[in-house]
Amino acid sequence: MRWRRRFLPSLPLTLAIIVFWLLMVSELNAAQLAMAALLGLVIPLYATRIDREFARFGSLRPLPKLLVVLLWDILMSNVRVARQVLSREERIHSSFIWYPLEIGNIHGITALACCITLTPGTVTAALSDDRRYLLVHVLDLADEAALVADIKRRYECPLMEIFP
Amino acid sequence: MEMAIASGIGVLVFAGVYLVLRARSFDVILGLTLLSYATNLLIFSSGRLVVGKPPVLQEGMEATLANHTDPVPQALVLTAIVISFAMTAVAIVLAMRSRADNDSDHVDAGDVRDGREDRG
Amino acid sequence: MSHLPILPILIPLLGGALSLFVEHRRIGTVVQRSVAWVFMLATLAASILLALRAHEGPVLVYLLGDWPARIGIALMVDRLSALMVLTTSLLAGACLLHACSGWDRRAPHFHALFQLQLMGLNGAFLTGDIFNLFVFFEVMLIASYGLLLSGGRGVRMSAGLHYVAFNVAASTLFLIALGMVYGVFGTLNMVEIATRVAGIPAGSLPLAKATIGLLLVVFCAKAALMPLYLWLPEAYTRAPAAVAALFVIMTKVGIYSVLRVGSLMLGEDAGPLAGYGWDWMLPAAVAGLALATLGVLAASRLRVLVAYVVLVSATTLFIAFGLRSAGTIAAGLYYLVHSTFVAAALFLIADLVRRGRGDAGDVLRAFPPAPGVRVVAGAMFLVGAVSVAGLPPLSGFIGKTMLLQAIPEADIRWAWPALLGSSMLVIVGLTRAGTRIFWKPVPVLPALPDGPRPVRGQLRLPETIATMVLLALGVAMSVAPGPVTAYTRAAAEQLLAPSTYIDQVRAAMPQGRRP
Amino acid sequence: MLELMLALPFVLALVLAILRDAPAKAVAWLAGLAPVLALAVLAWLTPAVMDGQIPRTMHEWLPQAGLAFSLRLDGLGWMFSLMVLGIGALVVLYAYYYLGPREKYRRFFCFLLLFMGSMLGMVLSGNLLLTVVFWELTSISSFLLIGFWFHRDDAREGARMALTITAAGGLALLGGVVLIGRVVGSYELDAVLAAGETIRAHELYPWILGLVLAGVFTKSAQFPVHFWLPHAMAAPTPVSAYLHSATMVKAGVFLLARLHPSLAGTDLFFYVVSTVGALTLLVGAWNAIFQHDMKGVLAYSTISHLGLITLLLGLSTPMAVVAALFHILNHATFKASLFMAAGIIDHETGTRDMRRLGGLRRLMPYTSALAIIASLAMAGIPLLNGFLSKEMFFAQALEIEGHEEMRWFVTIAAFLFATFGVAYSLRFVHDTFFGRGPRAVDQDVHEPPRFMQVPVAILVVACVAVGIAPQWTIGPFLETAARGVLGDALPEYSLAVWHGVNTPLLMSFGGVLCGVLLYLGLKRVLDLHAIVRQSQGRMLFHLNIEALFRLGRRFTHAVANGSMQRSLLWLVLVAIAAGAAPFVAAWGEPREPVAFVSQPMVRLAWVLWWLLVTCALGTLALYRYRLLAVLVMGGCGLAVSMTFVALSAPDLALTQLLVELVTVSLMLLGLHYLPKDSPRLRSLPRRLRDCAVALAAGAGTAGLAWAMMTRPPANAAAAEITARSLPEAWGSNVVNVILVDFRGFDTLGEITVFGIAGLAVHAMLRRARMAPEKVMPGPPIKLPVPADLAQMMFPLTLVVSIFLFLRGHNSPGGGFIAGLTLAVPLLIQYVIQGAASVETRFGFDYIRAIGAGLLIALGTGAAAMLFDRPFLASGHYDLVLPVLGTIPLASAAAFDLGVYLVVFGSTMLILSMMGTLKPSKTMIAHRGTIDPATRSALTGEAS
Amino acid sequence: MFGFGLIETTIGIAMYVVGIAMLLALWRLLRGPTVPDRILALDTLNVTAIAELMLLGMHLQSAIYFEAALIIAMLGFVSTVVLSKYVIRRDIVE
Amino acid sequence: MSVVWELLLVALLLVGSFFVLMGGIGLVKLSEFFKRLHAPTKASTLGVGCVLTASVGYHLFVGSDPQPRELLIVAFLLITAPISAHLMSKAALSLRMDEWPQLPGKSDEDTHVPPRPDGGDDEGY
Ligand code: NA
Ligand code: NA
Repeated sequence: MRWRRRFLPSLPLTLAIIVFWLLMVSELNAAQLAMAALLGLVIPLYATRIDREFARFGSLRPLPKLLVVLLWDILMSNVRVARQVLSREERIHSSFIWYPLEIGNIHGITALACCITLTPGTVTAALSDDRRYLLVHVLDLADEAALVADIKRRYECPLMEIFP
Repeated sequence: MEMAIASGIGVLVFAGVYLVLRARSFDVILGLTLLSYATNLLIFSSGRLVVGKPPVLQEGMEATLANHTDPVPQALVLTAIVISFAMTAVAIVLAMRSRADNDSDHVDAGDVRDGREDRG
Repeated sequence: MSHLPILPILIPLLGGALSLFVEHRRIGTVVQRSVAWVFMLATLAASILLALRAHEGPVLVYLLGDWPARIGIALMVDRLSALMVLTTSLLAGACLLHACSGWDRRAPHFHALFQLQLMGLNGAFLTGDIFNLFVFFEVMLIASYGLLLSGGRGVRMSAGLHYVAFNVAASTLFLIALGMVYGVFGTLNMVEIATRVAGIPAGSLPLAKATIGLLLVVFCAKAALMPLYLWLPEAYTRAPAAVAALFVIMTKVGIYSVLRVGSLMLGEDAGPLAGYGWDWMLPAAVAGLALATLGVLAASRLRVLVAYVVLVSATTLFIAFGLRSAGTIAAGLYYLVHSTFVAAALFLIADLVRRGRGDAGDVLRAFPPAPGVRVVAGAMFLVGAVSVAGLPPLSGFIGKTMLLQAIPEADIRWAWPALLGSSMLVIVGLTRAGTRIFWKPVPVLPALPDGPRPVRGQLRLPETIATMVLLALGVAMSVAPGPVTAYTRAAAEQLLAPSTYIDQVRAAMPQGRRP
Repeated sequence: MLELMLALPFVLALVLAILRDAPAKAVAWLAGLAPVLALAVLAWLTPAVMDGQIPRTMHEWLPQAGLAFSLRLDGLGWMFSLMVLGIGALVVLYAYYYLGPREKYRRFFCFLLLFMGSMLGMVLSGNLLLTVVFWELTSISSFLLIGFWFHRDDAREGARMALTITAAGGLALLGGVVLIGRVVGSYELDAVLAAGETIRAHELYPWILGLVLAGVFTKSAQFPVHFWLPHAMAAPTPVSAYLHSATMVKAGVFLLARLHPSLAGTDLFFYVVSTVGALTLLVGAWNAIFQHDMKGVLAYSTISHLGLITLLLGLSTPMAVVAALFHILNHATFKASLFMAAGIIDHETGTRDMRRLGGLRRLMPYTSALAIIASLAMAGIPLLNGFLSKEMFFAQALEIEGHEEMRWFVTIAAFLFATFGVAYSLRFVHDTFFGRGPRAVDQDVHEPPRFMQVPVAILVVACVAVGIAPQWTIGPFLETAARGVLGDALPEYSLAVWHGVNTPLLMSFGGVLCGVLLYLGLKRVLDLHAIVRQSQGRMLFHLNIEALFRLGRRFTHAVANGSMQRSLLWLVLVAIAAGAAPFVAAWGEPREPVAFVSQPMVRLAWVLWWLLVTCALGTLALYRYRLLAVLVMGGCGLAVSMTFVALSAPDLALTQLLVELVTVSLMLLGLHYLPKDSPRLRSLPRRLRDCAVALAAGAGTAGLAWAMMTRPPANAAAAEITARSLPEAWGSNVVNVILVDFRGFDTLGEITVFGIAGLAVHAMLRRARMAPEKVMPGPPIKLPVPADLAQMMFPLTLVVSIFLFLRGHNSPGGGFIAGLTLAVPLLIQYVIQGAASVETRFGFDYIRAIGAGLLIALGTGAAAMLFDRPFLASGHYDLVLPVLGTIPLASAAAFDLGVYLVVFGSTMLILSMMGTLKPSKTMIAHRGTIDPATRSALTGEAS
Repeated sequence: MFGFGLIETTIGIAMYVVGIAMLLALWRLLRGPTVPDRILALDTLNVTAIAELMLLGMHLQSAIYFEAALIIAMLGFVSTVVLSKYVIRRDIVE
Repeated sequence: MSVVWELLLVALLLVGSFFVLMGGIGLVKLSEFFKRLHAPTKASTLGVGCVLTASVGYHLFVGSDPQPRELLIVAFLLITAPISAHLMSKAALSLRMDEWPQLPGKSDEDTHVPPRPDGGDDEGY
């Protein structure tokens, strides 16, 4: 384990790098595989110098569902936002809300913030100093409690499983 | 297309020269940056304008200028971009230092402080 | 094959790169200076060999990357190039010696910047490709910014801003001209351009003229020809002594480029472009000479005065080269070499004075230098002033006499009054400066509390030797001018026969490739 | 032998310069050795010269310019050598006693010997250019001698004045000599003297004459540039005795005599030279009467006598020339002795002011006697040498033929010369040696040391001897000298005291009588002592010189006031002119239509055009609000990059984009330390002017670009490069191949530039303490969410960077782009995490990276040299490995690695230096923190 | 090359549409009124430029424009970050 | 190329460019910064995403670039978009402190969350 920590600090990163490389070079052969593996081994060692901590995954099981939900949400809310943009502006009631966080892992918070931002209609504006609240700007706020609950259910809960 | 590029160069030079003639170091640097855009476009256009024929050779395509645009001006522009970038960096730092040391960002701060904005 | 032509570029580059590795506090000055000197001397040796080789006659062509000159970059070394490189190396040696009296420790990266500046200068003189010339111009310039600003503060920074901004603007213009050159001629090799100039179709003639006109404007700006000289005095006077002395060669790069372009692209064989632009340069040179001379009179500080002396010599060179006869060019080249050494020496002397007079600096007012400095600095100033003013028996006189002799009958009526009158006024200015600085009594009473205070200036051996070396080079040129004048004469003839030059360059073939 | 003679003074001057701490006596002995030994050499050569031979010697100096070190000793040279060395020896003796115990003997004698050598060189020179060399050397060394007491204002001023005027004359002489060289084809004196006819007949003759005479007149203090001579009297008296009686001022007339055979004999020569001589003679003599300084009288009298000599040479008859030479000798003897006497008096009484002196004949009878005799010689009293030459002058004046008006003029001038001469001599004698005792001189006045009087005595004895028995004493010398000028045209003349009663004799007596009457009359009518005569020449000179300096100052300040704005304006103007001139000149000429097919607009070109133009103009409109300008300019950068993409230049687009990003970052980093806004420029004309200039520049550039693009391209070289790129340079991205192979040398220079930029920035900021313009109070902010994301990006960008690097040779990318691709994400880390946290974890020696990059690039290029191929010749090797297959290894890739390192190192060095500046506390306190009231002004907010 | 040019026509239309979006962003860039608005506009310009580049790549049937789009996507936000940081703190690198 | 694929690509392109345009329109039309912030960040993401997907398909079938490399662009966009949005809103917030909502459960004194970089004693700038 210690050996792995030392020479392979983050398996996800290594894998990501290998995939990245192979995607980029657009060819799949022994030489490129060797190169990808080499980079996958070397770069994380180097990146540890920048990274404070690598993300440790808990369970990856909720991930596929989360991605699908997210994709769907992006699609749907895009349509909604498009409608709002095209409609008269007076009907839009935008507002800030403080979203109370339950997730404590910083990577989880980041992922949640990403999800919120990527989903149209909401954008994370800030994280409170104690990391317990996210400031979210909502383009068209109907029901604050419902929105908070929605986010919690759709994103935060799966994320808490992924980033324990 | 030629007219568009030429007029674009002209507008960049116009804005750049006007800014270069200003009295404050930062404005001059802005002007020089705009001028470098114009310069890059001009050198680039010395190879004439060709759409969709990048000078990257591909198999099955003969390596002639019929299939590829003139690569030389591109190489020149690359060098020019790098060099003007280096110069801009030095100029910015120099402007900072000059401002810090002479307590004015007037381009002629060092010798004359007669309060007039422009002496050129 | 002989790699001699490229050595004056590569040696300083290597020196500069290595300097970066030895410039640590733990390593110490001795090692840094040793590295600097090893490469300096190697460059000097290469320059001497190169000059000897170039003097044999044929143009030395070095095809970089073994590509034919028309598609790659070629170094083309004729007598003129080699002469300039040798001059640069000799000057740089003295400047380095001067800097080793202490400035090199106060200016971060001095040795690296110095070597790279040398690389830029040599590259500019040796290259035969006009875009490569631009690149080396930039190497030279940015190294000069570094040398000017490293370790500096205060007014030097604002002077530096002026210098940098002006040069960046001029470089932008250079690039525009280069774009035009490629667009019009389809090549960047100067010899290739020269072969295409004559055949330019009538419809493209104004365009070609504008292109070369812009090039000349750039070179004249670097050479500080009127009215593009306004940047020079401040920059040169604010630079540290060793750097200011080295800068003297920088205006010469512009002049060299004018000569080169003039010889190849505006020479006898240039068809409709023959002689284009020169008609304007002569009046500009005369007007510039007048203004520079007035500047010598107006100078309120010794270094400003020397900066204007540099301008006087630059404009004198433009007159010499503008007349475009073998005699004037030969005389001009002699004058160029001489004025480089002497003006550099004067900058070093001015610095000595500045240090030796404490708070009074080099301001031209009655305040004596420290006694320790006075005699040596005064004697050196006398030699330098006599030299630069064109008084016998030193090099300035020989240069000026040869120039007067060579000026064609038709041009005597304006060129002679200009040259002689300017000499006259320069003498007046130098005399005033010299008497004010060196001929003031040491005050018996202690200075006023708020007035400038004299200091116990002491001579540092390296800087004294450096100054003396420069002056000695000038004196040597006057005692035995024969070899130098023979060389410059041959160089001038080579310049006036561009077709030979072109043929020799075009005959150079790659070794390991098909041509 | 001639070389030896000439070398002696210089060698001994050098010896003196080297000898430190030598006692005064030894110095004087050494100095005296020079003229004495040289005189011995001269004596050795004398028989030959007397025989009419001309000893010669010649060494090459600069044959191309006709400059040779040739010496010749003819009669004229011999006479002057004798004078220079003889009086020189006496002056050395005299000076040893004259100089005070605290004077710098070594320097004085060193300068004196230098001068002696220069003078000797001039009279011996057999090459006109060499003459000019020594001529100017006399100017320089006399400058040093006149300014010997440089702590005195008058000495400095006198020295400067003398140098200014004589050096100017020297330059004119140089011009004249070069013209002579053109006409004759040689500068050798023999050739020039033989070519008199040619010169006089040449159309350049007036110019030659004018220039040479300008030299002669300035040196010999002729009217109207005579005024420097009295001011040169600030020199120590030995110097005056030497320079202003026998040597320096005689250089001019020497040259006139020297070139007499070549130049004289025309009406122009006659009129100009004699008129100037006559005017000088009158002006000098008249002014001498009104001087109060003993040396002032002597100086003006010298001017007058030089005028006489010039006049005689101008008359040009053989007899006049003889008279001139005779007078040169006579004047040298009596004037040198008078100067020395004046020096003795000054030395003993402490003053030279004749108003304060008097009655010295009682106190110093011996000196007085000598001085009185010499004065009488100066006045032209019979039985003294001055009388003889004056008689000859009168005779010549009366014998002028063919120029009636000149005869009258010269005769009257001669008479007045005699009259005034007697008057000032009388005043000199009377005021100094007679009358009441020294007024206001409370010194114990007595005779000087004996050896100080010896030189005076020798000279006075010579005066008397010549005056009494001229034929025996001076005859042979004069004949030798005259033969040197006139050659065989030597006239019959008799050197006798008594020629019977004739007109000249009557004129002489009349002159003496009138002089006495004049002096007495003036004394009665005027209080001579109360007259203060300002030197008009000096005033004029000063006015002129000062006007010159003022003109220089004003002009320089008006033109070259150091303003950068003006520099740039001129650059733009000249560039516009250079670009437009050929088109303006070709306006209206018939033009052939150019076959040109315009490229159709790309689909997105309109968007890009609007983007580019709007952002450029937007930057211009917003430039005062700097942040906004930077922002809007970002649009320009994007538009340019997109244009490159659209026009088949992916590499360019990448580079431009990356550089753009870094540039924006640098500008913002810099803006932290600069004011946020530019002040408003109120002057409308100024704005309009700049606008017009900018418009012209813009229109001109656009026109040039258009004209260029519509010409048929000449791209044979590009075609060849494209074709040879793959087979010979093993790369299919031709742009990259050009960068690392065809034009790899450019790239080497380019990365050098880039590396130096990093070093320069480092050097400028390393120890700089800078205050931000305004400080945001409070601790640095934390950005956990962006930080986390950015962290995730970094390894991926590293992958992209490596990809771009490796692929650069075959598709867009390459070392430069890859280097920036690595640097920019690191910049993000700096921005989001703060410099301190990045630098502690990601310690990297950027400077060494630059060095290493340069070394790698250099080494790659130089590796080719090992294979005896030129620098940067590329190599290529296919490495075949099991499993992995063929891996192409190209030297170009190694070169690109150097590029990569330099770019990365330098960019990071710049960013990290700018990001980690240490603020100066005091300056922050001075500038303060952000004030809410100014917020909108600071960012250019609309509200 | 294709049986029917529908896709090519669509690419053309899309290029115009995205171009209009770019011009709209340009308008916001110049108009402001606040600095964050302009930053936002610049960011949008970058993103639309990616779309435009990809469309161009399709239009010209070349993958050569991929790298440019990649760089914009990967690093184009740098100016956004730096400018925002400047507005927040003045001192970009703390 | 099959008609279905082509129609799919056409649809993707149309949808993509539509959303890109929506982003632009929103950016221009909406009245206040935070509203505007929504339009481009989202619409562009989806819009560009669609275009990129279309590009993958197109190149795949034309054969000019058989790899789905555009996915990398999407990946980077997904990472960078939140960073940009986050920082831009922080920038906007730092200029307009008065509009901040109060943090639940906190009193007035310590509602300054996220911590104001400047200590809260000025109105930003
Ligand atoms: Na590249
Ligand atoms: Na986004």
